[in-house]
This record gives sequence, structure tokens and C-alpha cells, in this order.
Amino acid sequence: MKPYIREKKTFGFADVPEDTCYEAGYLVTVNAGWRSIRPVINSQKCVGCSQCYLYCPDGVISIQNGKAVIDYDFCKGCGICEKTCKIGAIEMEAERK
Amino acid sequence: MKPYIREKKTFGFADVPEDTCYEAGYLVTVNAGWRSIRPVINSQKCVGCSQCYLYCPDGVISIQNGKAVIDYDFCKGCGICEKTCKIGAIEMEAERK
Amino acid sequence: MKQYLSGDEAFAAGIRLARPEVVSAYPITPQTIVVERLSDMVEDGSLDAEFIHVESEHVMMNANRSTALPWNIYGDQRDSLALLDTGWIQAYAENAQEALDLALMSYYIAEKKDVSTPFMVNLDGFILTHTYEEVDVPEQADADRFLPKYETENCFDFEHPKNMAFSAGPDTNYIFKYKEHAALLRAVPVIAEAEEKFALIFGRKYTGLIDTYNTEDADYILITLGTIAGLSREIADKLRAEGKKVGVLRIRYMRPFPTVEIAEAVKNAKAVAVLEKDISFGAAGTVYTNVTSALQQAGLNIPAYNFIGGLGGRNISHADITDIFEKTEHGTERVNFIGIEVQK
Amino acid sequence: MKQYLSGDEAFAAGIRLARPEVVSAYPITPQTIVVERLSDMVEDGSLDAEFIHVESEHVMMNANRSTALPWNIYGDQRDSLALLDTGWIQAYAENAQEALDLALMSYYIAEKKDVSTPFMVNLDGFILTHTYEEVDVPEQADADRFLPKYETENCFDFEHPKNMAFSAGPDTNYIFKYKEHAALLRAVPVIAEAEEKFALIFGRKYTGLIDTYNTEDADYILITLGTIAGLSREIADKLRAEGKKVGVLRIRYMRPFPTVEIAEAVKNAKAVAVLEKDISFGAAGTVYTNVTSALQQAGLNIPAYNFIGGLGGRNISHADITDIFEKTEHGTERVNFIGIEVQK
Amino acid sequence: MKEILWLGRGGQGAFTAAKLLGAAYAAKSEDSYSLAFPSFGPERRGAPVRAFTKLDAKPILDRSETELADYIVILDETLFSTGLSKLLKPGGKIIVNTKSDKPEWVAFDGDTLAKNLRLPVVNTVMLGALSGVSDVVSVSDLETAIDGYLSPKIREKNKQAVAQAAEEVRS
Amino acid sequence: MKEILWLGRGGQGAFTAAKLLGAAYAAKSEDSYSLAFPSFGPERRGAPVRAFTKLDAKPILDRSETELADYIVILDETLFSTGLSKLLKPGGKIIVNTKSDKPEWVAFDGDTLAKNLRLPVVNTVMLGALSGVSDVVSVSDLETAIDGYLSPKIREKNKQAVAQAAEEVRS
Amino acid sequence: MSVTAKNLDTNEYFYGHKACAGCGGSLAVRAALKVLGEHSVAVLPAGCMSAVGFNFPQLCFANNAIISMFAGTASMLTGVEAGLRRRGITDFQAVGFAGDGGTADIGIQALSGAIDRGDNILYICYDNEAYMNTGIQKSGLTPFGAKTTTTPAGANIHGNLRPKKNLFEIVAAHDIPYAATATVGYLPDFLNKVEKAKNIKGTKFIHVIAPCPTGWGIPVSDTVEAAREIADCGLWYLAEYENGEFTLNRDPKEFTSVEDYLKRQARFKHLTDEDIRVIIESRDKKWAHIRQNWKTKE
Amino acid sequence: MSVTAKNLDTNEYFYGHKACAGCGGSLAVRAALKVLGEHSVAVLPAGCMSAVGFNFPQLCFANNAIISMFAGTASMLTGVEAGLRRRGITDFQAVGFAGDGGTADIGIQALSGAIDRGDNILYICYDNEAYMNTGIQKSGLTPFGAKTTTTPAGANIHGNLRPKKNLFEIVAAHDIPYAATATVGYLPDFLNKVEKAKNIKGTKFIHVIAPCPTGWGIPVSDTVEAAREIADCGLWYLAEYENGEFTLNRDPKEFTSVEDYLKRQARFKHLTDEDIRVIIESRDKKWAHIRQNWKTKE
Ligand SMILES: Cc1ncc(C[n+]2csc(CCOP(=O)(O)OP(=O)(O)O)c2C)c(N)n1
Ligand SMILES: Cc1ncc(C[n+]2csc(CCOP(=O)(O)OP(=O)(O)O)c2C)c(N)n1
Ligand code: SF4
Ligand code: SF4
Ligand code: SF4
Ligand code: SF4
Ligand code: SF4
Ligand code: SF4
Ligand SMILES: [Mg+2]
Ligand SMILES: [Mg+2]
Repeated sequence: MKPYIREKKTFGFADVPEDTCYEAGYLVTVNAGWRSIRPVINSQKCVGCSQCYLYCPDGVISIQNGKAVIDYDFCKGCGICEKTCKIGAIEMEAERK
Repeated sequence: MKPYIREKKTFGFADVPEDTCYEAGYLVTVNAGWRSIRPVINSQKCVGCSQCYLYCPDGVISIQNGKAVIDYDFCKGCGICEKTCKIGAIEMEAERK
Repeated sequence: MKQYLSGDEAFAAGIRLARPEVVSAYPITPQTIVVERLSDMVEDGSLDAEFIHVESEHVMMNANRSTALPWNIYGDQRDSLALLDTGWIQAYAENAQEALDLALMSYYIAEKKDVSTPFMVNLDGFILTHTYEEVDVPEQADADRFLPKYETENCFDFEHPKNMAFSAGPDTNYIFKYKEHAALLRAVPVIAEAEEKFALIFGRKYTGLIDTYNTEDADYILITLGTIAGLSREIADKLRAEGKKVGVLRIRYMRPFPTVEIAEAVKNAKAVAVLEKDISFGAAGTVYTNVTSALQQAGLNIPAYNFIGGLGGRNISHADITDIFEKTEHGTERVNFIGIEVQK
Repeated sequence: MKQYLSGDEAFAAGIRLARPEVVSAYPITPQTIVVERLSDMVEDGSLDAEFIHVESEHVMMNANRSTALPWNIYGDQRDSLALLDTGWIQAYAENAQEALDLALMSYYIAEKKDVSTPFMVNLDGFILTHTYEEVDVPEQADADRFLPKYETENCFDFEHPKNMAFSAGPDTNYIFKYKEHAALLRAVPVIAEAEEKFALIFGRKYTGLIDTYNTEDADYILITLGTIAGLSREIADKLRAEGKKVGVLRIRYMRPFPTVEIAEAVKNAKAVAVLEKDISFGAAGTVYTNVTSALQQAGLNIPAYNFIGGLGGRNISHADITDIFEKTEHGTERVNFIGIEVQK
Repeated sequence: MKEILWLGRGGQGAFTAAKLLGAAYAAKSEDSYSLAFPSFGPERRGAPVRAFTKLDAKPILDRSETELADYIVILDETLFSTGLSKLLKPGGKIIVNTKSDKPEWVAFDGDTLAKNLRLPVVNTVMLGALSGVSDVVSVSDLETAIDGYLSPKIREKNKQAVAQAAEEVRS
Repeated sequence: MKEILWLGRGGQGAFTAAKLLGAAYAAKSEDSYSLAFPSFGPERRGAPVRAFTKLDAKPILDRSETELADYIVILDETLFSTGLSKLLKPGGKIIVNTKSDKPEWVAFDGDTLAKNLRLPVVNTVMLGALSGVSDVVSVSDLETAIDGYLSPKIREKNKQAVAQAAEEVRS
Repeated sequence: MSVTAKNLDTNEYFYGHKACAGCGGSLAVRAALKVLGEHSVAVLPAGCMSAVGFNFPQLCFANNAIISMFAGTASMLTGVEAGLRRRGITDFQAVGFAGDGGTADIGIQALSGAIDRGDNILYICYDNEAYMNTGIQKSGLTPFGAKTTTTPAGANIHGNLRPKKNLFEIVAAHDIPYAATATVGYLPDFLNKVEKAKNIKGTKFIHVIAPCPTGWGIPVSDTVEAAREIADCGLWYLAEYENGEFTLNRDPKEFTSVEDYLKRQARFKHLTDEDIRVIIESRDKKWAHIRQNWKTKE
Repeated sequence: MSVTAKNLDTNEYFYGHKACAGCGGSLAVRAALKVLGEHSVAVLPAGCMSAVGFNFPQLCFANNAIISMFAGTASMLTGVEAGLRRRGITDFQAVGFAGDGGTADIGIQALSGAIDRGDNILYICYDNEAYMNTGIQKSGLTPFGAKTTTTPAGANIHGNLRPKKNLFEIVAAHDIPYAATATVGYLPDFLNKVEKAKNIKGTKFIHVIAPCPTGWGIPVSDTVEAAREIADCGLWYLAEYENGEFTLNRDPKEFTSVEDYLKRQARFKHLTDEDIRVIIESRDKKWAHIRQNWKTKE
């Protein structure tokens, strides 16, 4: 489980709760728009050592079938993972429309 | 210098200052009424060692001409001086009208 | 059971009957005694609660029964009236019995799902908090009958985790604020409901946001709050005996404010006076401002005079109140400080 | 000299011109920038003052020029209006120029011997504090000509030692309180005096406790405070062009409150609206309560409607203000939340 | 309304006496009401203090300090001053813990009785004396109040104090 | 009134550009007024941000965010979205820092110019482009503003950026 | 068993937040919650982490979480812990995440009070060495020399003139059951300290360095490196306090260059050689004290 | 030259106050002011000493004096110091007198901030081991076992269950220029520490035990004795912290009886033998630590 994008994104009068208490992990916006560069995993090189996963401030990397996978909806393109990967399995590329 | 009893004791409208700022050490009441027992110095015995003066919480003892003297206006009759005087030059007596 | 208690002690007795689960306490005169009595109760087991010794005042938010009811007790009313805008229900007790009863009722009202608003019971410092009188202390069984078990969804939950006390931007913030306001207004019927149930179980009747005394046919009405209402009624009786048609209106709740109730009660009066232990410097007493606003909203432009008294615990005497009625009849300044005449 | 500044920066520029001697700072959005600019000035030597990094907010009392003027800047007006009762002079700026000018004038007023009351200048959060516009920054020499050297006897003194901030019992406490109130009222002529001198030296004229716009013959008057007054006047102009007799009254000072001034300005109106970024939960907006109280005291029972908007930084639009004038003409609820219609 | 003014030093229990009197009176019947309260000031233990009891057959709405008392009870002789008579209603009495008779007061040697009963303070002794001198409250009502509001360990002694004092003062 | 909407990422200087434009315009004459302000939100560096400049010949009393702009200047191509045209007045233009021409926008390759001038960000470059595309402000007014509000070390480079961009975009 | 990247809870509890790219504070919060898991209640005072994680309706904590008053992190923790315990719930950890300002300045009183009461809570201070949420102002944990917006660097003032507060030792002086220092540069160390703290009853405190690229003036990709370097060059130390004793967890034979560490951060750009000498001296004094008085983990 | 009863300023600066007869706190304030003299500015927060000394028109300080907010003693001192210095006055000492509650609980944040800034002020905590002004409630410096009105002693709660906060060491951990402990039972020691502090520039702190007969349940004549006994039996220690080092000023060969000390105070009447054993054990642990780690004055 982790916070995830919900269906309802705008909150009208009736949707707003009576008190400042609401479902945990309710997300309505992604952070993809923050990136001007994006990390790309080279699955050939990746050995699944988990270091990038450990140090990603946004927690958007997971290890799936022994390889790192990035959730680009929430990756901000900071480049920490690239520096963390000792074997150079991550490269930063320019983000383009 | 020390705080002392003033002439003006009650404060009407005009006497009250505009701000909470006033002459330091302005006294209008004594503490004599607090005593049910009073310390009495035996000048014969007193050697002026200043211990009672040092330890009096109300600072009402002074050494004058080598002997301890008490300001009964402000002595509260706690009896600390009696206990402090090692040579028994102070005795506590019942306060009577 | 009848007991001889001070306002503070009566209030603590009321708290105990509401079975709070967490008591957090920081001493401040003159409410310290409430805290002390509650710690005695925790010690002797008559109150089964956590007692937390805090190192300073905090706004504490606990997900449980203790939430609803911090209390507040002051010498004059400046401190609590300065908090009028903070979204708390504010009640003012006249005597120790009412303090106890409000303690109990405050839980009922504040915890009602529709309301869910913190509640502040105000006791006049010293002359209520430290004065002893006979008080009827309810049985625990009756208190339990009166007070429903507290249910809320606004609490941490490990099955359905919650985020709380979050911030909200311009797009929804004003809706939260509106809902807070609406919840406070919804307290009005809940107060009536609580008082009805209270009367049924304990036999003591309360009268909602205001408490009127001979106001129906009164030409001059003194509006006030807290303990001084008692003496005001006594003087009003005397003046009635002399043929003056006077009445007294005691405000029991400052929030939600009895805007309509006050206007209705004084609509036939020739003039009203507002007596309070408070001044909003550079303007007038806050109760007066609220009362006159209510009159304006009702289209009542009868003269209204403000009397400021009891500041810093100063006594308000028989003569002072007689004088207020007198001045109200014959007209005076808008804002009057009792005891200060010279420099007008 | 003309500079392009935000409200915060303009305010900081005004402070510098007043030559405070001690600056104590704790960051809080959106006023942080004031603190930052002042530390830059201390660093670059353009402000010769002690800069104290405090570890938390405090009420600081220093025996010198910094005493008079802590400041206060908020997103909506709830926070400052909740402090109305605390004995501070409260002014509300409409734009960056006025923020700077008030910073300077506040020292004149607060430090005047007759007044000696702390002064709070309120800037609408973000839309004034963070918005840049052209501002005329006075020369230091002119500022010095405007501002007399601060003299006070209320300070520590080793020749004539003082006891300060003491307590006072019931016998004198109410006199202190009365004098505090009276000092605040005495600010009224001092404000006029400051503005006159200000106009002489700097050429900019201010209008005291209130600022009226086409109110003389207006049937409907919108009363408000802060930045939104600008847009209100713009809409009022449009409506005038359409033949509606409308006006705008901007409250510049909430304390001392313009009780008489407001009543005088609106006495011929058919109805008034009060627009504010504030709600006293369970009652109405605090400005509205104060304004209607003023009307009541003047015997004016014209309809008065309250419009609550801008809470949490929400925008108040052209359409909103047009709608307010519309509703004021045709009647509506007493208390209206802009943007919330459904649940009425 | 009957009003009693108590004078003592902080620590001598003047306020407890005021409270016991109030409680005893209030418990008498449905139509007996009372208030008991101390004077409020910054002074600490050892300072002269005052306490008040008001008794009436109807609810007491005036919570202000007594200006004219029916009885003034003084727990410590040194606290007496002649000015006190100005605080007394016509016919009112001042009851003083003292060994010396004076025309201004009703003397009662509370110290000796307290000492005999091994009581550290004279408050209940003087309460008994008040009961004996006046008709404001009976010894048995006071005993009930003591049972209700003093801790079990010291009840008996204090009941004895009240009873003996009331009797002694009358004789 | 002319309204300009700036889109960038936190750190790219969109608000500085908005401010320089406002300052340049306001300084022109007694009768030129402007407001410049950022959008306010919790997002941090890296997040898409907006800034606003309003220009008019009379004092600007409406301080709310622009709903319809005369120009939208986009500092980073990735921030463009087709929905933006809804924020444009009829005849308004979108100026984008990009190498690719598209019918929806006026393309200007700010990155390359900034790189050539060794500028870390493209804000003043795009400000120059705006000046070139529009008539809202002249290059020389912008240069005065840069002198007034940027630190001496970086003034010249940025003045160059404005001038070159204005010229390039026109050609 | 020690916590590693491999055996860590794969759930994410702090996700979708609006912190700057490369924010060290968000890494600290994310990592700690992966140890504490869904049975934790997070309390965050005013500061970057609450500002970026709690914007209704974007609520970025997957576990129970709440914003406290700025000064009241620890007292809110006390309340949460007591309240849940009263409701019969015991298998949870109330954890606070407060910034350096929220801990060493305005929150220290509440923290001191909670330790004094011995409340069963975990308090984590993520230290980015300034008030970042309000735009980089000096806090009690801002190091000597650093430029902030309230300690400008120029001809007259030379950045922050005061040393960093000894927060860890101040907390330890309360005789707290467990206190530790850490850095997000060495996450396994940090994670295992969180794990250890979780299993100790009573008040626990962890002080973790969490670089802020925005406030420190470093590229967003350098957060982790900077967080390693600060420990490697000896301006930070990894240590624990337990059972009345201090333990140094890592005693580098040689320090990396302090100058290199400082000079790659914009906030230290203005420092003179003399300034740097002073900083190295005070580092050496500190380490001399540590090596003399603290145990060293073998 | 050291200060003695003989060469002490004969003026009185705290006189005519309404403290209880035999009040230890008033003795501490009076004594310290006799050293600091007329060129001191006294700052007192809420607490007994301000309550009994500042009742207009009975103003009991002969020197400049002011009441501060309860939590703000140290910040008021900062303001007073900075303000007077700006006015060109330098030969004065701003001195705070705050109670144990006003120091160890609600005032610790401001104190910590002032030390952090290095302000040139003297802070004296008169410790009567509870909130006395409000009627004897537990503070962070109330010792283990003591009965107060918020830590009642009975079948269910046995007085205060928490140890006394290590205030002196917490303050020292800030690396303050000078800190010391004292007791009004040994005034010459206290007076000389005040004198020493006066001559040091920077933040100075003295923690002085000041028994309260009312709160402790002892005869009003026993204040000084109790203040001696607490040091003699080892439940208090006389020490200094200076230049980063602790010094023990007095290392008794043998302690007097802890039981005797406790049993003559009403607040400890209820303690069982077991309770007393616990107290003695913790005393011994403390002294073992002190003797091992602190210097001893020859
Ligand atoms: C009582 C109070 N004072 C001031 C603020 C303003 N404020 C909000 S966050 C913040 C800075 C927090 O700094 P820190 O604790 O270091 O956390 P960071 O922002 O660096 O993550 C400040 C001063 C506030 N929210 N509440
Ligand atoms: C903010 C605030 N909270 C609470 C109080 C109430 N209060 C006044 S004095 C006091 C106790 C002070 O205790 P301490 O500091 O130990 O001094 P002492 O009375 O023992 O001399 C308290 C709680 C207050 N004045 N202000
Ligand atoms: S750090 Fe490199 S090798 Fe390791 S999991 Fe990540 S991408 Fe793969
Ligand atoms: S670029 Fe940053 S946010 Fe994206 S996956 Fe890498 S570390 Fe995570
Ligand atoms: S202690 Fe005794 S001997 Fe010494 S001065 Fe006092 S009375 Fe005299
Ligand atoms: S009895 Fe007490 S107050 Fe009187 S002189 Fe002796 S020590 Fe001082
Ligand atoms: S400013 Fe610093 S601490 Fe705050 S979110 Fe950005 S990187 Fe994190
Ligand atoms: S209660 Fe204690 S501290 Fe307060 S004045 Fe009395 S003896 Fe002193
Ligand atoms: Mg920080
Ligand atoms: Mg104390």
C-alpha cells in the first residue's frame, strides 16, 4: 500500500469533510511535470542491488523481478538515483514533450 | 538605600501612572502584623558576627555598632535568625498586643 | 448528593461525572484547584484517566473524550471574551451548581456529531471559583444515563488510517471555515436538547442561550453575564418594589451568540444597559458590541449603554447596579467605567 | 525615490526610516521577508540596530524604540481581528505605499507620550505582502524631520530606578485599564496630527480612521478594509456609470474604532454591506459586529449585510463585488459567505 | 442575612472555619443557604488573612466581601485593632482568642483548649465559641459538617473542640 | 490593461522576469502602473510555477490572478499544454522557449542563447523575446530595470540577453 | 536482524509530496516510516515536511499522520500516545518528525517535557540546518559561518556567528533512554537506529542530518553525497546515548577535507581561509572531547 | 577578594515583600542582589517572587526590576541587555530570578535560546522544587517521591514518580560560559558564585536550592537548615561548569542521613523504606558518575 491517485480530484461543498480529518494517502496530482530530466534504467546493467530504491527521496523506485523500475508519475528527476547507482545502470535524459 | 515606607499610601485616579512603571522600592505597608513571635537580640551576648544578618530572608537585620539590630516593621518572626545565631544571642518571644 | 463546594470543585466534580480519559494539566490561578481535584480523583481511583503533567500550556488534541473540553476561568472576563473569535462554544456560569451542570452538559453538546466543537465553560475568578456553596452533585449512574458514549470517526485508526489537521488551500479552505461556523450554529438546538434531557434526569432546568428575569414588560433591562447576574436580579426586585419596571437578561452563551434571542427579549424596552467585566481598548466592551450589533440587526435603535466594571477583580456593589439602572433610565455616555466619573 | 517593492519590502523600508534600535525576528510566512530585509540592512550597515535571533515568538519589551512596533501580516484577517481586544492600535494598509507610510507614521503615533500604545500594521497576506508595485521611498533626512526623537520616562534608569510591569490589585487595576483605553482613544487626534505633518513633508495625504469614496450621496455603501477596497471602488465606478448611487468606505483603523465616523458617513444610505476576510464562528464577521454596533449607537437601523470572503486566501472577484452591491440593494441574509449558496 | 468575618494568620485555618460554618448551616434545611470565601491577595503564609461566611434563608446573590458583620471571630489576639468595630453591625460581637478580658470583645481562651486537645490550630475551637456565643449555628450541625469535610483522622478531636468550646464560652 | 502570464519551474526565474517587466513598465512615466506577483502554493523548487505581470495606464486595483492573458511566456517547453489557449485573450500569444516551430506558439530558442551568454537560466532571454514579439515594453526600459534590480555582477550579461533575444525573435 | 534495503518494508508511507526534488528531509521521513510501518502515527509540526505533505486533498502519508503546533511536536506525541493507549491500543509507535528549528529552538521545551515525563514516543529531528519552509533563516542548528537570509554574508556580517547547538548532548543530559545521531547519507545506520528505538520503551530521540539542496545551495542530485561528506569530514558524528553512556559509532581514521565540503555549498561560498581554520579547530576540539569521553564501538 | 557577610553591600534591594515568613526563595533573591547591587536590572517571571514583590503600590525592589512573561525570563533578559547597551549603558548586569517551574519547564526554551545566542546575562533559578505560587504543583524539578497537589500520595499514586530533571547538566550541555549549583543553606558559596558570574561575559546560569517551608511542610524557621541538609545528605551537590569542564566544589567524605532529611518534611512523610532505598541508590549512582567524570576542587 502507498498513497495513490484517486478518482475524485476536485472537492465541492459536499465533498469537504466537516473536520480536518480525511483518508490517509489520498492523492489528486502527480509530480511528473516537475522533471526537466528523467532517469532511465538500463535493465541490462541493473543488478537489482536496491541502492537507488533506498535513496530515492520520493520513493518512486521499486525492484520488480530483480530490476529497478521507476514510477514516472511521481519521479521529480532529481538524479540522486543516478549518482547512487555504482555500476552506472541509470542515466539521466532530457525530458521532452 | 533600601525600599522604604512612603507618605502617600492610597492611590486615586490621578495618582495611578499611565503605564505600569513606577518608582522602585515604594512601600506602603509594613509586615509587623505577620508575627506571632518576635526575635529579641541580647546585646550582651551578640558578637556582631553577621550570620543572622546574612541569613534573614527579609533582610531586616543590620549590624550597628557591632551589634545586630532588627527592623520590627518588616520582621516576620520566622525564627531563622535565632537558629543561625550559634551563640544563642537571639531569643524568640511571644508577640503581644 | 448535596455537597459544599467551590466553583472550581463543583466543576471538577462535573468533569469526573463525564468520565474523561485523559486529563492534562498545567497550573494557573484561579483554576489550579480544578487540576488538583482531578489529580486527587485519579490518585484515589474515582477517576480512571491518564494524568499528564505538561511542562507548559499547549493546545492538545487527543483522539478521545478529553478533546472537547479544556476550561477557562478568569478574574475578569477580558481573557475569555478576547477568545470569542476562535471557534469555541462559550458558556458563562452564574454559580457553582451551574458550573457543575455545564461541565456535564458541555460534553453532551461538544461531542454531538453535528457539533463537534470545543467548549469553554467560564467561571468568574475567585468570586465563583473560590467561593463555597451547597451544590447538588449527581450520581454517576444518572450522569451515565445523561451522557451517551462518545463516538467519533475523527480519530486515528489502523484499519483506515487518517491524515488530520492538514492544511487546505484557497479552493477549499473557506468551505472548512463555513462548516465550522455552521457547526457552531447547530449547537443551538443541541443545547436545547441537552437541557431538556438534563431536566428530565436531574430535575434542574436551564434556559438556553439566555436567561431572562422580568424582562417581558420591562422598560429598562440590564444585560450581563456570570455571577453578577444574581445581584442584578436582587436590585431589580428592589426597584420593582419601588414601581420601576426593570428586568435582567443574563447571557449564558456568548458563542453561538443569541443574536435573535436578545433582540426578541428586549424589543419593547425603552433602553438597555450592558454590564460586563471587559473592555476592548479603543472601542467598548465586547459584550456591548455584540449586543448592540444584535439590536441593529433587528432594527432596534433603543438607547443602549455600556457599563464596564469588575476589571481586575474589583467589586461591583449594590450601589453600582442601582446606579446603572438609574443612568439607563435617564441617559448617560455610551461607554461608562464604573467608579470613574471625574475625567468624563 | 521610486522603487519597485512588495508590501513586505515597502514596510521594511518604512521601518528602516524610523531607525529602530533593536530588531528581534522570528520567521513566519508571509512576513518573513520583512525580517530578511531588515537583516540585510543591518548587515550592509544601512540600519544601525541590534539584530536578535530569537528561538520562538515572544512578547518583547525593550526600553527603546523597538518597543512600539511589532507587526503582523496575514493571509486573511482572522488573526488580527481576533486580537482586537488586546489594546493595540490596529491599522490596515491598502497597498505597498500605504504600508511604508504607515510603518513610518506608526512610530510617530505609538511613541507620542499621550498615546504610548503598541501599534499593529496589517498587510493582506500575499496579495499585498508578496505583490510588487512602484513605491515612493522617502529620503532619510525627510523621515528624520518627520519623526521626533523618541523620549520616554518608562525605562530603566540607574539614577532613578524603576519597577515595571508590576501587578495591581482590584483597587487600582481598573484605573490602569481605563487609562489604557483612554490612551487608545487619544490616538485619534494624534493620527490626524501625524497625517498632517506627513502630508506637509511627503505630500501624501491620508484620511484618518476611515477613507470614503463617493459615500456622500450614496444609497448603498460597501464597507471594507485592506486591499480589496481598490477593486471595490473600481466596481463602484462601474455601477455609478450605470446610474447606481453606490459608494465605498474603507476602514483604515480598527482600533481606535471609528464608531462615530462610520455612522456619520453612512447615515443617509439605504443599506450598507460589510465585506471582510473574517468570521467569528457562531456569530458574524467581527468588522460587521463592530460596524453594526456603531450604527446602533447612532440610532441607525438601516439594513446592514455581512459578506464573508477571502478566507484562506481565496480570491474575491469582480463578480463577487458586483453581486454584493446587488444583494445589498435587494436584501439578503444577514451573514453571507461568498461562494456558498447551496445550503442556505 | 447573618455575616461572619474571620481574622487569622495564613496557616491558622480561618478559612476552614468559615467553610465549616457555611457547610453546617447550608445542610440544615432546604431553606438555608450560605456562601464561604477567603479574601484574595498576594500575601503568603504568616500574613493576616480574612475569611467570610454569609448565611441566609434565601439564596445569597451578593458575593462581595462583607462590609458590616454580625460577628467577627479573631483567631489570634494580636490581630485585634480598635478600628474593627467599624465593621460591626449594631449589636454585633467580636470574639477573640485571648486570655484577657476587655470590654470590646468576648474573650475565649482558645489556645489553652486547643493545647489540651492537642490541636495544632484554634480554628474549630473558635468555631465552637461562635456557636456558643451566637445562635447562628448549633453544635450538632457543626459536628455533621466536620464529619463531612474533615479527614477521618482528625474528626473526633475537632468535634470535641467545637462542643467543649461552645460549652465553656457559655459558662 | 495588458496581462502577462509566466510559466516556469521553481528556480528558473519566472517571477524575476515578471518583476523586471513590471518595474520597467512602471518606471516609464507617471501614468504607467504595474503589479507583479507569483502564484502561491506549497510546491517547492522544481515544481511548475506561475507568475503574473499586469500593466496599465492607471492604478491597478484588481490584485487577483490573471484569468485571460495577452501573453503567456513559457520558460520550459515541457510546461506547454494545449489547454493553455483557454487562458489567452483573443489575439493573445504564447511565447515558448523551444527549438521546434508549432502553429500554437511563437517559438524562441532561449536555451541556446542563454548557453551562448553563459546564463544559468533563461528568464531574461525570454523577457527579451517578449519585448521583441510585443509592444508592452521596450528593450531600453528593460535595461534600466535590470540596472535597478539585478546585482552588478550579472547586469551586463542580462542586458545583453534581453537585447539579443528581442532582436533575434523579431528576425 | 538488522534492517537493509533488501528486507525493508516495500510499502511507501510518504509519497506524492511536494518537497523540492532531491529533498533530504523527505528522504529521512520516507526511510524512517518504512521501518515504523503502518502501525505508526506520525506527528509533524510546521516546517517543510508538513507543508509539502498535507495539502488537502493531496494527503501524502499512507499511515496515520497529523500536523501539530510548531512548538508542540512532543506534546502532541504525548497526547497521541496516551489517547490511543486509553483506547486499548498498544502496538503502535507515535513518531514525530520535526525540523531543526522545530526541535532545537521552538520545540525544545515540549521535547524536554516529554523526556522528563518518560513518555513512550520517538522523536526524530530532521536537520537541514535552517528554517527552510519560511525561506532559509538561521536556527539554533545552523552551523557557524553559514549564510542564511537572517545571517547574510557581506562586509559587515559574515554569515552565522554562533556555533551549532549541541542538541544531541542536551537531549542526552536529560538521561533519556535512547538518543542517536545519523545522516541520510548513511541510511542503513539511520534505519537500524530507528529500528532499535522502536523496540525501546520510553522516550527516544534521533537527530538526522538531512541536506536541503535549496537552502544549502547544492545541485538537487548531491543531497546524499553532501550527507555523507558531512560525516566523513568530521563536521558530524554518528553516535548513540544509552544507559547513561555515549557511544561513538564510527571513528574515521582520517577526515576528508572540510574545505571541500564547505566550498561546494553556496551557503559557505563566502568563507575565508581564516573562517575555515576556525571551523576545523572547533571540529578537532569536539572530536578530542568525544574520543576522550565516549565509548567507541569496536 | 571573596564576598563575605562582612564586606557585603549593606543596602537591601528586596525588602518589604509579602513572601511567607522564612521563604528560601526570597533569601536567594535578596542575597544575590546584595552582590549585584544597584547596577543590576532584575527580571522576574510569574512565580512567588514576582507575586510577593510587585504589588503596586508596594514595590519591593530597590533596583530596576520588571516582571516578564512566565516563559520569557531569558528573552526579556536578552531584550533588556540589548536595549540598555544600545543606549550606551554597559556597566550593568541583567539578572533573572525564575523558579524551578519557570526555568526547567516553561522557561527552558527561552533559556536555551539565550545561551545559544551567547547573550551577556545572568540567569538564577531559585529552586523550591514545585510550582509554589499556584499552590504546590509538580514541576520538572520536583524530586522523586515528593507529594504535591498534582502528585498526591495515597494508595494509588505514591507522590511524584519521576526523577528531578538534570537541569544543571542540560544547561552545561549548551556549552555555556559559566554554570553553577548552590543552596541558600551555604550562602557564602552562593554569593561568590554570583560574584564570579558577574565578572564573566556571556550567558551565566546558577541553580540555587531555596526551600519553601509552605510547600515542603517544614517549620518556617527550618529553611536554612533544610537547605544545608539537602547538600549534606547528597541529594544536592555544589558544582560549577566552566571552560567545558565540570568541577565538584564540595565532596563530602560521608553523607548525613537521607532518611532524616526526608522524614522531617511533610511532603515526604508517606515514603516507604523501599522508596527511600530507591532514593539513596539513585543518589549513589549520581555521585559515582560525578566523582568519575568531574574534577574535584582541591
Ligand atoms: C508558532 C509559529 N511560529 C512561526 C511559524 C512559521 N514557520 C513555519 S515553518 C517554519 C520553519 C521551520 O523550520 P524547521 O523546523 O527547521 O523545518 P524546515 O522548514 O527546515 O523543514 C516557521 C518559522 C509557525 N508556523 N508557527
Ligand atoms: C503562561 C502562564 N501559565 C501559567 C501561569 C500560572 N503560574 C503563575 S506562577 C506559576 C508557578 C511558578 O512556579 P515556579 O516557577 O516554580 O515559581 P514559584 O512559584 O515556585 O516561586 C504558575 C504555574 C502563568 N502565570 N502564566
Ligand atoms: S542502484 Fe543501479 S544496479 Fe542497483 S538496483 Fe538501482 S539501477 Fe539497479
Ligand atoms: S530522479 Fe530522483 S525522484 Fe526520480 S527516481 Fe531518481 S532519485 Fe527518485
Ligand atoms: S548571629 Fe548572633 S552573634 Fe552574630 S550578629 Fe547575629 S545576633 Fe549577633
Ligand atoms: S525572625 Fe526571621 S524575619 Fe525576623 S529578623 Fe529573624 S530571620 Fe529576619
Ligand atoms: S526547501 Fe529544503 S527542506 Fe524544504 S522541501 Fe525543499 S529541499 Fe526539502
Ligand atoms: S509559598 Fe514557598 S516559595 Fe512561595 S513565598 Fe511562600 S515560602 Fe516562598
Ligand atoms: Mg530546518
Ligand atoms: Mg517553584
